[in-house]
Amino acid sequence: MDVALARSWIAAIAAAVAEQADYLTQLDSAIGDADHGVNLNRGFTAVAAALSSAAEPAAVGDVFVKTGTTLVSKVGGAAGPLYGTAFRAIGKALPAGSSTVDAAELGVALRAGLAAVQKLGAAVPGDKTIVDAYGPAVAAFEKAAEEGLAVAARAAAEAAAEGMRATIEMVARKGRASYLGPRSVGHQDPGATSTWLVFQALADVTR
Amino acid sequence: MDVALARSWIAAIAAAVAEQADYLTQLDSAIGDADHGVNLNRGFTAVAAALSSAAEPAAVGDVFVKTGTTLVSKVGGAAGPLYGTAFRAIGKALPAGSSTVDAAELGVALRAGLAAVQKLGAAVPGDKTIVDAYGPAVAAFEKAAEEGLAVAARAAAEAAAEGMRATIEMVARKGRASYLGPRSVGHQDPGATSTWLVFQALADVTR
Amino acid sequence: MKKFVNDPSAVVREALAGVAAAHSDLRVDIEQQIVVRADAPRSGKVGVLSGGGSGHEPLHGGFVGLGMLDAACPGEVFTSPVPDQILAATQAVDGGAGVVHIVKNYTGDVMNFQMAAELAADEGIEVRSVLVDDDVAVEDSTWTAGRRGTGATLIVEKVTGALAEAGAAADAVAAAGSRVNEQSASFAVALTACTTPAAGKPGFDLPDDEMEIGVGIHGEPGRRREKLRPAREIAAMTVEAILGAKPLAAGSEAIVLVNGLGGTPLIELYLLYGEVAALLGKAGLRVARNLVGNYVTSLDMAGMSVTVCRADAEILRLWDAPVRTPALRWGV
Amino acid sequence: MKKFVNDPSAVVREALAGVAAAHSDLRVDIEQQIVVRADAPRSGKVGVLSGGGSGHEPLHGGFVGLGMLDAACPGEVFTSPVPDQILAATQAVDGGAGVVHIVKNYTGDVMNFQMAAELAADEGIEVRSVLVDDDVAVEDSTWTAGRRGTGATLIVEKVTGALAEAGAAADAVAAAGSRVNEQSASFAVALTACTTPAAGKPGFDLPDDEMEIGVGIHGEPGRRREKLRPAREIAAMTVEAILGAKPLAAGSEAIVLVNGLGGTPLIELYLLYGEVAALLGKAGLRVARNLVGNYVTSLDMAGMSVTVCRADAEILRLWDAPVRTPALRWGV
Ligand SMILES: Nc1ncnc2c1ncn2[C@@H]1O[C@H](COP(=O)(O)OP(=O)(O)O)[C@@H](O)[C@H]1O
Ligand SMILES: Nc1ncnc2c1ncn2[C@@H]1O[C@H](COP(=O)(O)OP(=O)(O)O)[C@@H](O)[C@H]1O
Ligand SMILES: [Mg+2]
Ligand SMILES: [Mg+2]
Ligand SMILES: [Mg+2]
Ligand SMILES: [Mg+2]
Repeated sequence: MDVALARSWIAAIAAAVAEQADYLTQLDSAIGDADHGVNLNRGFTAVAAALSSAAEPAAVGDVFVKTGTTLVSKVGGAAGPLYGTAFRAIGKALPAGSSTVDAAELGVALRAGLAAVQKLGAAVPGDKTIVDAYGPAVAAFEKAAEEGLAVAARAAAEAAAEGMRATIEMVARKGRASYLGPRSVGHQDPGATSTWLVFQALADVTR
Repeated sequence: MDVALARSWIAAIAAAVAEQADYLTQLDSAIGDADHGVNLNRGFTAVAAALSSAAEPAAVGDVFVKTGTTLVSKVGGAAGPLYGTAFRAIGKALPAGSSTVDAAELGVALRAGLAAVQKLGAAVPGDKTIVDAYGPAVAAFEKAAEEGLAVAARAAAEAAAEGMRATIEMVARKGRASYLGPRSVGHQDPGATSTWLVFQALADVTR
Repeated sequence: MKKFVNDPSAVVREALAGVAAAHSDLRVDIEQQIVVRADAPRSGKVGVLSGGGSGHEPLHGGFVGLGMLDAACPGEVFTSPVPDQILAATQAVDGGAGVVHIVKNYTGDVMNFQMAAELAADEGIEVRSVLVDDDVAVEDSTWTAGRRGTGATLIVEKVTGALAEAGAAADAVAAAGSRVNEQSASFAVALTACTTPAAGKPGFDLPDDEMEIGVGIHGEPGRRREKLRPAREIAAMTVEAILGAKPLAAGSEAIVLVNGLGGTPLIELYLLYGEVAALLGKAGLRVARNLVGNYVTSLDMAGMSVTVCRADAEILRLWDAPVRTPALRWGV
Repeated sequence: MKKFVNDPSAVVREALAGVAAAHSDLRVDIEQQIVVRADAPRSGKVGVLSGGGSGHEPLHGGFVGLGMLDAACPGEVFTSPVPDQILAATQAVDGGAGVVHIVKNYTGDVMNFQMAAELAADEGIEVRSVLVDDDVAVEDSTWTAGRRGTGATLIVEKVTGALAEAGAAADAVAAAGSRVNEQSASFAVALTACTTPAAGKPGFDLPDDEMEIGVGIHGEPGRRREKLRPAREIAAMTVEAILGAKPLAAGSEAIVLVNGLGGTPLIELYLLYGEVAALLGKAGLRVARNLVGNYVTSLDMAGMSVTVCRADAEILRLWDAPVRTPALRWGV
């Protein structure tokens, strides 16, 4: 992955979030406060603007750090710090200054992003959160990394989708959905859904 | 009409108002504030209680004065003072102390009631108010009075019904419906409707 | 019907029980339905009394207290109080210097207060009445019931209450109230109808993309219905109606009330206030004082009214005077 | 969608423009979305700052002023503010004695305030945080996000603000806030869902004869749904939940808030207060102070919450201390 591809990934996420904003908000309406799509869309619109206005970053990691920093300062809510911290961690875990990174290096970085999310939010698998899509996605990516970026990305997207669907049956223990207790069952988690969009975007741009 | 018949009339009004309370309120909902049936029902319930608890009045006029006084102190809104004053005026216009009154005497008293309503409320025919049912009713009653109470009462009830229906096409110039201006057209006036109930009750008990 | 009530016909009395429990500096007679300042009557002080149908809370009970009303007599929901009740309140606040009745211009209110004033006169209490008819959505005419009393009632109550507190005579108190009324204009727009506890369903149906223009505070439909528009345009229409109907000369100062009708959240009222203040500024009026919130309501109606009162130095001084009531409080 | 707005995504900023126009004793930075007391920072005084998603007005902006908050940072509707914004507000109120953040316990609020506190520390500003988690409809557990912060936030803000105004140190201010939180419990019931400007339609459907029990203030569904019942029974259920969840010992004094969620008229809130006060009295609590009105809202949701705070002499003294803010004002 070079800098251009990193930027395409972020741009593809922004496009997917914009397109699916209403869907994400609707999911959040059922078990949360009806703002997840609006929040992420505001954030990624700002990210797209920040990336296109700034000079081309020299390193792949810089693209992700910039993405994360912008998300932190524009999104708010739970998703802002979580996704923001994740992208900042991904960017910082990549080899400093490298203008290209390979699939293995990206796998390490994605794992660092997951760790940052879990450190910040204290969610474990099964809590019906971002982690339930992110966790399987990273595991699948790592497993397929030696087959190259495209294959790894597709595996990650599929695993994220599966993890996302698995949240339907879960009782939420973190985030707003946890207030509903058993009533949260039967609804797909909005954050797990946006995480799937993130990995699907990676699969799309690396295809 | 003797004291017992006067009491039956008031009891019949109370029954009709109770039965039609929702209908009156619904009419008032369209061009007013949705309380006419509730107001009159509260008032006539109190009247019925007052009349049954008190000793049998000696004179017919006393029945109506008591009715009016109770309405004034229980109904509120526009209908309370108007109906209250009307019944007080009717009672006071009847020969003092008489335990029976004839149709002609009642006609004079009903006319006095109308005059009191118009003095208090300043409504003229065509304003879409109580007056539009009460006016024609009194005129018909007076005209048929020499044929006896039953005939006069039936004529009054019919004229009241016609006057009530005629309010549908009127633009309100008094009461809350006047705020709607031309939008008041097409709706039957609640007060004219309750006035019809009053005269229909008289026809029913004198039949 | 979605309301926190027990028995629809007991709502007013049960709410008064809550007022009594909440405010130890008010005297509440639940049977008579009157709310009185604990220290009333004050000898030599003009009593200021207001009342009307319930459903407009905090008007009027929420404005009873030091520097504002001496008593309120709430009728049933949307139904004016009855003469006996008004008389009882009048007697409760009569300190020998006369009592001022503040009456919103509705047929029922006018007649019931009129009858009560006559009863009070029989008891030797002098009553002055201030009629409030500020709603310019309704055309003024001697052939009709005339304009309704709405938002300006609050300003009339504040100014008369302050003047009475300062020891003015009944005539002066009433005159100041009438002056505020003449110099005030209001206009309201609703997004939904309200539901009275007794009726149990909304007074009218309003499609999801329409609004009622020129509504009152009793759930009645407005003068006309239009497609919903952005807040900015609604504010402009409202300000235009107000400035078009009454000569609120450019260059003068104003007290402005952006009032919610009960179901509209404060965030929207502030947004509207921003628009209204900008428009009034452009028209050359200086907003000297303002109030943004739910003060003169219509049960759960989503909607708002704007009231503009041209204010001279005396009115501003009386507006600023100390007030301590459940719903309005400053300076003490 | 029936709202007085222009552009759904500009609601918060446009409402802040209205706040700026309405309140000359507040400094409003519309771009940064912060509301600050005009006299901040005061040298040597602990700054008290709160914030959270918008849509709960008057919380928090309406509580900025003498004796309460030094600043508020409202996020987008139902979305916690972002770290930069919180940092800017923190810097604006830092008088050198440290700043206390009042944070409602939501994942987003906690994380964003935490990040802001770290940024502030980098700038040499000492931040103490008070976490508010009073909503006993949610079970407390270390495995979950825990209890939500709702009505008690107002009491925490009032008490900490008064203590800071009196010159107390940051640790003492934060400790008092935490004590109020520990001694407070809230519970809410909704009759309708609310509609965010961005979503444009109600968050959930609630049949005409049902209510949501144990709702929060973000339009989320509650713990369970039941048939609508008389106000008296709803009050009983609420008081039972509150007294069952926290040891608010009989014989003690309490501050009680009967709070509207935005779409419930005051007449119903007073009716409920009457019921609640009677029930608490029976349980042996003395209601020393009360507040009835729309203070911690959820946009246009019809519903109510009850908050009971066990209050000792110090808390009552701080509650009674002078406050001058748009939404709460006494003693000055
Ligand atoms: N502690 C947590 N760890 C991981 N993800 C979380 C956590 N709390 C919430 N989330 C995710 O955040 C999503 C909600 O994001 P969003 O709606 O933007 O924020 P908010 O809940 O503040 O409104 C949830 O669907 C969930 O996936
Ligand atoms: N000035 C008036 N003269 C005669 N009848 C009137 C007048 N004003 C109103 N009414 C009658 O009163 C009726 C409404 O009564 P009601 O609903 O009980 O009182 P309110 O209008 O105060 O709510 C109207 O339908 C009308 O017939
Ligand atoms: Mg959300
Ligand atoms: Mg009516
Ligand atoms: Mg009425
Ligand atoms: Mg949110």
